[in-house]
Amino acid sequence: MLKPALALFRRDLLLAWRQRGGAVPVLGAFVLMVVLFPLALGPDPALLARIAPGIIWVAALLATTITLDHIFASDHADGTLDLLVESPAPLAMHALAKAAAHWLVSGLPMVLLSPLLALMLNLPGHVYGTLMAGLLLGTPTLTLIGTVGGALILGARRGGLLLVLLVVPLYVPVLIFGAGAADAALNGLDAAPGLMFLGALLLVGLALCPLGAAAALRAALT
Amino acid sequence: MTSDADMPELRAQRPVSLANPTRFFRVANRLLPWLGAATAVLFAVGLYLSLIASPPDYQQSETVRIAYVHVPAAWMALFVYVLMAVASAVGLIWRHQLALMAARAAAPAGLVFTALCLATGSLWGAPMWGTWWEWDARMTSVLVLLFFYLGYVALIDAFDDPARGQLSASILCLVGAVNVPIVKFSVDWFHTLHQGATVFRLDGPTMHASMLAPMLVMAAAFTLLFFVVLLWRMRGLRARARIAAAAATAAAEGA
Amino acid sequence: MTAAFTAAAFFALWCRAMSAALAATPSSAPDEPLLAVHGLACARGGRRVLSDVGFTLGPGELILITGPNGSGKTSLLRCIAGLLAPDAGTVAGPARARGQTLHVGHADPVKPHLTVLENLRFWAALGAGGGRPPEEAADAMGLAARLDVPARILSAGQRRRLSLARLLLSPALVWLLDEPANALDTDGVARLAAIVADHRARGGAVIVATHGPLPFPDARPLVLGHGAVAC
Amino acid sequence: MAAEGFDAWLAMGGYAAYVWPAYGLALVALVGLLLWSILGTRALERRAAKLRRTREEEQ
Repeated sequence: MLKPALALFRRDLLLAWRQRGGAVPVLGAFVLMVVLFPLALGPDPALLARIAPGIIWVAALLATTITLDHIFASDHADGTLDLLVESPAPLAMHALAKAAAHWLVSGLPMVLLSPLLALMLNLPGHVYGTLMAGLLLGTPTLTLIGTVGGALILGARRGGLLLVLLVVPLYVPVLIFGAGAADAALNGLDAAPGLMFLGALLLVGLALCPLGAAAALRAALT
Repeated sequence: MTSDADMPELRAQRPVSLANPTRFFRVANRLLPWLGAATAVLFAVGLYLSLIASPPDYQQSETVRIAYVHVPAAWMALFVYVLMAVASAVGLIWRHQLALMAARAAAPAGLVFTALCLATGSLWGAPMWGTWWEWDARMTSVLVLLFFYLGYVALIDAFDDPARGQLSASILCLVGAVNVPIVKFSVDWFHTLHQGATVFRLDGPTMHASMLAPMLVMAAAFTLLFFVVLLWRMRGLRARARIAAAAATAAAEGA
Repeated sequence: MTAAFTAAAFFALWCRAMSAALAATPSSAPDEPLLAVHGLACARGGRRVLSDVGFTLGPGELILITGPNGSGKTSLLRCIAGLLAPDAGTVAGPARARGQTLHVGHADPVKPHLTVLENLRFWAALGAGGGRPPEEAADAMGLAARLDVPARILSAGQRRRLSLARLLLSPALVWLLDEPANALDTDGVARLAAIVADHRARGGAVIVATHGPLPFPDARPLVLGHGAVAC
Repeated sequence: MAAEGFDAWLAMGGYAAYVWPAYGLALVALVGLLLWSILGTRALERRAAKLRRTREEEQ
């Protein structure tokens, strides 16, 4: 029963690589956004170190959001959505496959690149672990919530703009726990609670977001 | 093959009417004048109690009177969203058009209550905080709730087909409803993490009896006003649906 | 931690619900109608486009749906395919089981950046296969020479042939074809007629919606206009 | 006496600049919401009635 969803997952990775240049656009946006902050706030290493976790998390959140609106758009436009609904695998499984493919191309690369950006922001070494762990747990949740938003705006006028308004408020808990955990580690406090809440959010996302996305996709069929 | 002669005669088909709307609106129309009168009375009593009859607070002095508007607005902001979530769930699960319509009609009122709550909260906190905005846990949660409302209102009108917009927005409302407690918890956690210097908390010491009366009367007045607005806006949505249907059938006959 | 626990419980519940839904797939008796549509009514964009449509479809039969633009041909096919919830009426029969009807709509679900073969393989995997291999399907529609060509350089007619080749990839009993001959040249139409005839010979049934002439022998007409329709 | 009482009440213990705008905003928001709903609906209902009348004349 997983075969159709796996086929969709593989096809999406193939398309992401051939059509949209794989992870390059997301990483480009991620790095660019982080670079903007020192330009805006000045190069003072002490200041940058203090706000580095927040900068990296906000950049990761925004970079995920701007790559989301095409997650279902092309399938909706060319009628592949009908095939997904008719396929034996449940629609929620397809939504999960889409989210996984999108995360592999956006979330994971950002996690792997975050130490480099932390270095640029003069973040002390002992915080890298918490930062990456937080991003590893948080970015999948961002993508999962994003798939629901991406499905809701199918067929809407100016969908891209609307997507940010729908999805970013839902990102607030992930941002608070993620940046909070890294910030706690920075100040020598215990980062475990934040990471555990991120894990809980991920599980809730894994359980509910595919169902929400499937319902939104069915609504987009009419 | 089958000739036209034995084709069954054409039966005019009336579009499927919403679930018992006529009865609902007949009751609503009879109820409206009473609701309106009750709202006016409650507001009169509420304002009298809030502004004149109740004593100033020993710590906040007269600014406590702002709470008699701020707190009911905060309650309504949450109450309307929960009402919308329930209506959306009923609308989605049982395809109940009237419920979806109620959720759609309630959204703007919820938005106004949330905005009012934020504005009055800022006015209430300003003398104590010394600034117009303080990242207080409750205020931040209400701010995020405001964006949930904005998302709903923006999504519902973003489609050419109104039924499509209503369906999408009701799903968003359910997703939002699941997130409201999570956001509230994370913002409280955020607040304890960055323990600000705000000794003054918005809801202040436990309510003294003399303060409870104006608060409850104003809350009741707000609730009734909301239902008056809700019924009027639902009648408006029904009229708009009739106009759209008339235009559509006119176009069909013309084609 | 309680949030984590409730989420895990949710996830388990969801998996069980999903697997239960897929368990039942009925088999079909030889002469029993594949599809019985009764009193079907669909709306599109808030307006009633179809009302009180009724017919039965037996093995080997072909129904040709014609009617002016906007008379609801596409909506009727989508209702039968289960992609559009009807306002009233029922669509019943063994063909309603999952994977037993195949709907080819207006749009060609072809991904430009995949080759012809990759598109076919993806569709086969998506529909859980069971039909003829992708190479054979492409050959039947005259695309054997272009298997490794990226779909973006195909012409409109070739893209239409590709999406029609999808019909051969699955064992579906009932084909629902929406304007299948769009952009097809004479050779394309001939190949379409061939695969339809072969499908009917093997006990399958076809419903075609079109506003142009199509070479389908002994088709039962279903003319859509206003109001009730039956054939 | 009534005058000082009134002035004192108006001054709101020095916080007039906060209390009155709060109530003013509440008034504008709630009355505005009410009027917007009622007038909007009345206009729509008039248009719907007019459309129904013209269609009845056509049949």
